[in-house]
Amino acid sequence: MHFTPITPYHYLLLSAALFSVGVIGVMVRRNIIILFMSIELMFNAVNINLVAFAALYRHEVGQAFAVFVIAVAAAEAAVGLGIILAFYRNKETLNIDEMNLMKG
Amino acid sequence: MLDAIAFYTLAALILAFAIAVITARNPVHSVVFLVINFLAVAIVYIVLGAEFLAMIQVLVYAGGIVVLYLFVVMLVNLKRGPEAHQDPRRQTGAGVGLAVAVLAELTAILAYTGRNPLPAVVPAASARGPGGNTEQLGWLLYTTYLIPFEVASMLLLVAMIGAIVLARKVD
Amino acid sequence: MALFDTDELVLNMGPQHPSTHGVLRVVLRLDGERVVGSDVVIGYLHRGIEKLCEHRDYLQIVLLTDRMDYVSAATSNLGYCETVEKLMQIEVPPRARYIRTILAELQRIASHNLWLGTHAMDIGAMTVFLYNFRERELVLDLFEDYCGARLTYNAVRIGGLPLDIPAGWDQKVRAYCDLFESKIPEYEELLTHNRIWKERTQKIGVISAEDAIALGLSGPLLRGSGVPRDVRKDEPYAAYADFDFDVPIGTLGDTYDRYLVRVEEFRQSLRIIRQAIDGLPEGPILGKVPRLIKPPAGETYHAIESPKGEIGFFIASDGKSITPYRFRVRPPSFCNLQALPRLIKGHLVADVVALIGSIDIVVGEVDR
Amino acid sequence: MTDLFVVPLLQIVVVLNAVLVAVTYMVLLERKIIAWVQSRLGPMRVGPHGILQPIADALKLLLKEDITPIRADRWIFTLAPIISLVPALIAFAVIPFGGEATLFGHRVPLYIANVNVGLLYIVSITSIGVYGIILAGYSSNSKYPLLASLRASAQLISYEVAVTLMLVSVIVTTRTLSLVGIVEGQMRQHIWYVFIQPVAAVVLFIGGLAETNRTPFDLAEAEQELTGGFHTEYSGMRFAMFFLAEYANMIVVSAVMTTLFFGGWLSPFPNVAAAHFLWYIPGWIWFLLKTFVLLYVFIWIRATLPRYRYDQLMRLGWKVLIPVALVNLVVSAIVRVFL
Repeated sequence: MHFTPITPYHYLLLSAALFSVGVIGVMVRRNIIILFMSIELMFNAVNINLVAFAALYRHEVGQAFAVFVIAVAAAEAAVGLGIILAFYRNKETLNIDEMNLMKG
Repeated sequence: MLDAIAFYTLAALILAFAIAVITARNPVHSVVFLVINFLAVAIVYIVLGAEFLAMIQVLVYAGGIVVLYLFVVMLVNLKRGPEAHQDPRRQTGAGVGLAVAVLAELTAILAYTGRNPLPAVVPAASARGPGGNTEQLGWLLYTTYLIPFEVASMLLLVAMIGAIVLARKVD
Repeated sequence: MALFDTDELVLNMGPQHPSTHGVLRVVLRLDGERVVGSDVVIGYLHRGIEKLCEHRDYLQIVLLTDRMDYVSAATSNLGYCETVEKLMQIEVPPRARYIRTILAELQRIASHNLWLGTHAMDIGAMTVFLYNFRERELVLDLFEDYCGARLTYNAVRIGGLPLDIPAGWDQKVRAYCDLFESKIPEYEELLTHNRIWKERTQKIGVISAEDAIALGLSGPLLRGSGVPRDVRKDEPYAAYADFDFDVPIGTLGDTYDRYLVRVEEFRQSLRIIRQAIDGLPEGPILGKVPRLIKPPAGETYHAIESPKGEIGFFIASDGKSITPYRFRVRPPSFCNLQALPRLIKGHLVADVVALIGSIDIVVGEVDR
Repeated sequence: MTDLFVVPLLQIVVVLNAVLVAVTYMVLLERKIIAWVQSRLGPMRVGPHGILQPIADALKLLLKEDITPIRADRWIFTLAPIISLVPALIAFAVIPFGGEATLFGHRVPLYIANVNVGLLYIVSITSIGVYGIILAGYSSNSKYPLLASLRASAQLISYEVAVTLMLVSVIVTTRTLSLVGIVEGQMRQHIWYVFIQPVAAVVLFIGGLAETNRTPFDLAEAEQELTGGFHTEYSGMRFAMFFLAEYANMIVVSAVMTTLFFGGWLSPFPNVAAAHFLWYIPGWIWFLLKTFVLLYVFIWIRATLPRYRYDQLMRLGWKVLIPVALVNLVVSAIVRVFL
């Protein structure tokens, strides 16, 4: 059996597909926790991208960026989940469509 | 050939579990799929020669952030069942459309820039000798990117304080 | 723990739970793991002993008292018999009184052994449990030598004792005292200065002296809060008036103080037993008791210090029948258990277990 | 091909089997040692001095009815024990049991993989194991396991930070993340790292106790409080998997401690001429011996200490261990740069 050699493009495509799945998740689901998880998926897509480029150019700068992405994701998760808890405590729901307190 | 098998298996796993994450009815199941997804992504990193990042992915993402998710899911799941799945305001069509658009756009860019073939990905072991690239990554983070690194640490501190303030019960 | 604040959780602890010491049931309302309210549900071991006693003659009742606080049967026997003696004004010969004292104090040690073992086990110190059961076994052996039973002794008779001590028993008791005295430091080494033990027990379940009195607590719980009330000292019965002993009291009234009080009571009990063995008088073991026990009309209440607190018996006799007209027990476990909701409020689930242990209940006595 | 596939495969088979047997005998050993501490005999009936007790236990657990509570989340309920056992077993991949040995003319390394991020690998893999506990608690649909899994999560975030920080200061000393490299470093410097990083050794051991849910940190399975905690609803083989995971984790922690601080497979006193006869004992025996001593300490602690309350564990983690780890890190860094 013959395979074409795996180039960084393959990884970039994988990353694009993963990103799209994340986008679908954000658009379709209304459960705010699932939304956050979809965003994490997109972060991961970005990271695969960065690491693939790092492998392509034989330089660790891509990986350094991925570290920053992970740090930002951690911060996002902490604050986001804090917001979710505060929201849940007030409204007893996780549906994002009911997050309309600031609607004019 | 080994790298091809590895890639296609991992890609299938990653996408399958990503789809499982966004389709699962029970958020706890979503979280479990997310963990498996992250583990598969970590293996991708190893294949790409980023062992340190792979370990950070498992330690921080799978072992830390997702535990937080699980924690919150369990807390808010105590009284109510899983979120109702048939939601009139689901934007399935728009979502899939947008996602397809994103995918098409990215693929187009790839196809456009990728007309000149690139070299195959170098297997992990030969990328940077037996020592791995952890040291180089460290040098990079603490010299060239020292300021962003410090900014990231400030961000984490601020996020920590913010999370504490947000989650605290308002009496 | 702000994250836990979203819901109130009702947790049903017991009646089947490893640390409710039998079939006690505590319904906890939790905020995270913090107890915001609790209901104590009893009655799973209710056998109607008080009512049963009103249909038995006075001698048969001794057997039933065995089955109330089944880990310190001898003190229940003693309390009941002394009440009947008080009602009938029977004089108990000194030898019987001395032996009764020895039995009661041995029983106190055995009961405290069981308490310390299970209490430590509840907090996670497994070894203390087995050490205590090892030493409790020796007491049970002594009782077996004396009356043939190991748990429900039926060891006291109205007016005296059913049996004299067997030959050489006093020597065995002496040897036991020496052995046990050397074992107390083993428990203390494992617990008294152990940081984790202190953190788990100090300032947990504090109850002030006023509150303790108001709640009607007795025994080590009351003394742990700093009230030097001990029936043995205040209203001496059996032969306690003849002996020298101290009443240990605590300062703060927390779980640790109650622990210290009970450990000190080990030593005081040994002191009493030694004095009693040394000064054991010769003479009969049974006083002048009528063939048919039929107390005159009247009622009386008499309390003694059981290992768990003040156990009191109220007996009303109509003077005609050979059964009590009314029989009522003031069980220390039951009265002390009243403090539980108060003690555990605001503490964590882990402390609930420690506090149930620190009250030292026997559900057989709570429910009767 | 032989070196790439056959040898590692054989190593994996040998290590996995050895670990599983070791785990079952750990249980017997623990029961025996605790029994001796408590002046009892322990298991005596199955075989002489209870030697065959692990086999009887395994049989019993296999034959027991495997109950799934009716309202449980069946899928996760089954997955949880697997999640907790697998990380415990794959962590053995990077543990160096010895240097190299000659076997049938082959030079075979006594470790499955020498990964350059070995230490991080162990930390991250074991951090996955906590999912088993949390998911078990969630999926049982029962209150005691739920409380236990909340405790486990709180416990995880309290000690993991301190442990990881402490590992950083250990890495400052070792200058490598590879476990084989760490042992070789101790060989070159002729000193066990426990003498260079004593504070780290103590803190990591405490963290290891918390990691493996052992007394005094067995909050998540406190029998007296939570009636068994996260595995309350488990029975039969699924319960056995949690059990295996706990003991396999104990062995992992002891093995990592041995590697980091006690010279791994090296024989003690390399520079004392009188002790040269110790060299004739193969390295893996030394490794197992040191690991065994640490395991004994685990058991000894279990027999001695009461249990912490979970808020006390968190206080210990945040207010004691993390500051200590930070100070230790700063001191290690200063020593490393200026000395």
